[in-house]
Amino acid sequence: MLSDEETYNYIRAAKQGDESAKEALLQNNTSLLKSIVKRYLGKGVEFDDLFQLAGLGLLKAIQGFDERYGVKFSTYAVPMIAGEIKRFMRDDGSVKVSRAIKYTAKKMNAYIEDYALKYGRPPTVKQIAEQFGVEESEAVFILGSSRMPVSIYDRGDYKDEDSRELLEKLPALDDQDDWIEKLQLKSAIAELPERERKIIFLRYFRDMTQSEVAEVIGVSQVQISRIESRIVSEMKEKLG
Amino acid sequence: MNNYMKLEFTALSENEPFARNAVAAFCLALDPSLDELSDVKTAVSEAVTNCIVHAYRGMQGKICIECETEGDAVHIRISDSGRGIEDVAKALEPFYTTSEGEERSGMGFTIMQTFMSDFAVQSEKGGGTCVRMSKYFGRNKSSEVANAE
Amino acid sequence: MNNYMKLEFTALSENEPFARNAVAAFCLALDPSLDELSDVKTAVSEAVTNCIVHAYRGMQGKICIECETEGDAVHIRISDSGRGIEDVAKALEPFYTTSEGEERSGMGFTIMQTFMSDFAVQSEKGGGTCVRMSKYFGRNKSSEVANAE
Amino acid sequence: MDIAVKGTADTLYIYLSGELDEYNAPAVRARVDRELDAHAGVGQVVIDLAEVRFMDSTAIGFLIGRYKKLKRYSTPLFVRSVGAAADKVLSVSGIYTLIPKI
Ligand SMILES: Nc1ncnc2c1ncn2[C@@H]1O[C@H](COP(=O)(O)OP(=O)(O)OP(=O)(O)O)[C@@H](O)[C@H]1O
Ligand SMILES: Nc1ncnc2c1ncn2[C@@H]1O[C@H](COP(=O)(O)OP(=O)(O)OP(=O)(O)O)[C@@H](O)[C@H]1O
Ligand SMILES: [Mg+2]
Ligand SMILES: [Mg+2]
Repeated sequence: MLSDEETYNYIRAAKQGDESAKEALLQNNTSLLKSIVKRYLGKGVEFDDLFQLAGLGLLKAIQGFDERYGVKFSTYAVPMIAGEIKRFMRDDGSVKVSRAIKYTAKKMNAYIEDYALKYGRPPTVKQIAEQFGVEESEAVFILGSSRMPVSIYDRGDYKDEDSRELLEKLPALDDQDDWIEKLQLKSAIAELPERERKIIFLRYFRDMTQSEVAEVIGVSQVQISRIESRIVSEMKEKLG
Repeated sequence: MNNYMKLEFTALSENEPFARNAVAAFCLALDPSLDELSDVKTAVSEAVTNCIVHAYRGMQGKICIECETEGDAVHIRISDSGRGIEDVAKALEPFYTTSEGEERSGMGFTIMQTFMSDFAVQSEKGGGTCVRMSKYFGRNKSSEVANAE
Repeated sequence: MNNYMKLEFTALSENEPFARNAVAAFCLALDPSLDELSDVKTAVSEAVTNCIVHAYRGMQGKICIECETEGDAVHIRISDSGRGIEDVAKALEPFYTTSEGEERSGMGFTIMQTFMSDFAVQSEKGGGTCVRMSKYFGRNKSSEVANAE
Repeated sequence: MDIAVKGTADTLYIYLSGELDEYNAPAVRARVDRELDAHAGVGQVVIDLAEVRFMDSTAIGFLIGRYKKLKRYSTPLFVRSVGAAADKVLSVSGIYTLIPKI
């Protein structure tokens, strides 16, 4: 590795247009270039191409560096080199993440739908991640990102401003609906045969585990699990 | 080896999507299906929303989520140090809610129970609330139903 | 109001992407650009990798990440209770590494410093390590570089 | 969370997209209510959930709230294009008996 003084000498010469000084700086900073390139591998760009870009970044750093900054050349060069790579890997890094995520999420959801239509089941997270060249955890955060501000746009031109007044004159709502709602599930449970009602009651109102319920009822945990699944889906059907 | 994570954050509703996605991302190592992941996210969302809405009621506070993997299961513990629940049995009933006026339906706990494999709540008035839930991945429920029939 | 989160997890390399993406998700509220967020992810990844590789060297341990927002900034604190660093000044030098044989280049700290707006390390031999970093979003760094040219 | 509306003299369609949770609910509620008021007197209202990627019990509260609001004017409310995840949440609550799926 070059000493700081040697580096500065080469930089001065390189700025004057000394090609051999540039060459020497490139040669002596290979490990710097490699160590940055290493961090961008596996994202669809070949090592050689990344290395070339990194070299370009280094040359820019040589042009821009001034000893008076009071920092080491390598410290100054790292963001320039990384910047060169990043610029290549993305069209516009200044785009807001919120916008990019919204776009990607839309494409991911379309992919999930197409896949499910074709294969009868949704893809795995791994498949989604591979398809879009992101990490699995990144895919989860992209798919589940809802920080987008609320927006509204009109799909039609139907407007009826006059009726608003009428609305305000109508009587207030009574609370009748509340128990219509509550009744629904309660009556669904009440209709169950006794053993099933008991299972649901113990599981859902006494928060027992399936094994605990199994002990009370006197069957295996697996049976409880099966019975429970069936009741739940039957009730869903009834209520739906 | 079991994997473990603990996530603590300010009780703000804007953190709710972050929290459920973080739990989902933590579960990835168990190779969940999208459906299973969506179940976990829904249940976590219910529990976290309850902490924000009921435990702290707009006051400052922290929510803590602990997750641990064990075999093909993830165990999740979501706790607050808010006002606590006076009558837990009642709170677990479908449609029971103490916030009638706020368009709450009282279905949060029922959803957690239905969507997760195991579920339990511990709470005391004034002593905070702790919800424990587990999800066993890769055990296809619908095929079990088919077998049972 | 400042937002806050604390994430603690087992020092396993499989948790590294999870941790970095969780921090990124937490930062979303500050409306970062792709470049800014990628800088934060890279820096977090370097710090977490250091905890796994150097602080615990394959032994069991916990890593803790705290994040706090303040205006357009996020402050991040990544700490371990591993072996600590004997000579911090030396560790900060570009290309300094204690793991020559393992294809480490000794550029981790330099990357953290150059990718983040503020950076500091605190460590003591045997006493764990704590890296503090801040990123100010929406202040264009490349224009600073351009001005410097 | 995005909201779009399409009105005909007979039916008001409200398209929700994104995530219907506690974080998004207040804004969505305000926007949708504004549209319901603006289109008062319409024959029926259909909320389209095709683009809703996530919902929890907050959505049940939201839908029942809109149902009640419309009930005052005897305007029936329907939901349609309910995705699998949303369907699970809505079925558990038995909400379809009040707000049928079309
Ligand atoms: N973390 C908590 N702290 C204090 N009280 C709670 C907590 N979680 C639930 N509760 C109480 O239990 C009741 C039932 O909770 P549940 O989530 O089932 O319904 P909800 O939150 O009222 O309505 P929904 O979840 O449908 O919006 C709540 O109304 C509240 O009184
Ligand atoms: N959390 C830590 N605990 C103990 N020692 C550390 C820690 N972080 C860094 N170090 C020490 O500081 C040195 C420099 O760290 P740095 O991240 O810059 O380089 P590296 O990790 O060796 O290589 P690279 O990051 O390029 O793979 C390390 O080699 C190690 O000795
Ligand atoms: Mg609730
Ligand atoms: Mg390192």
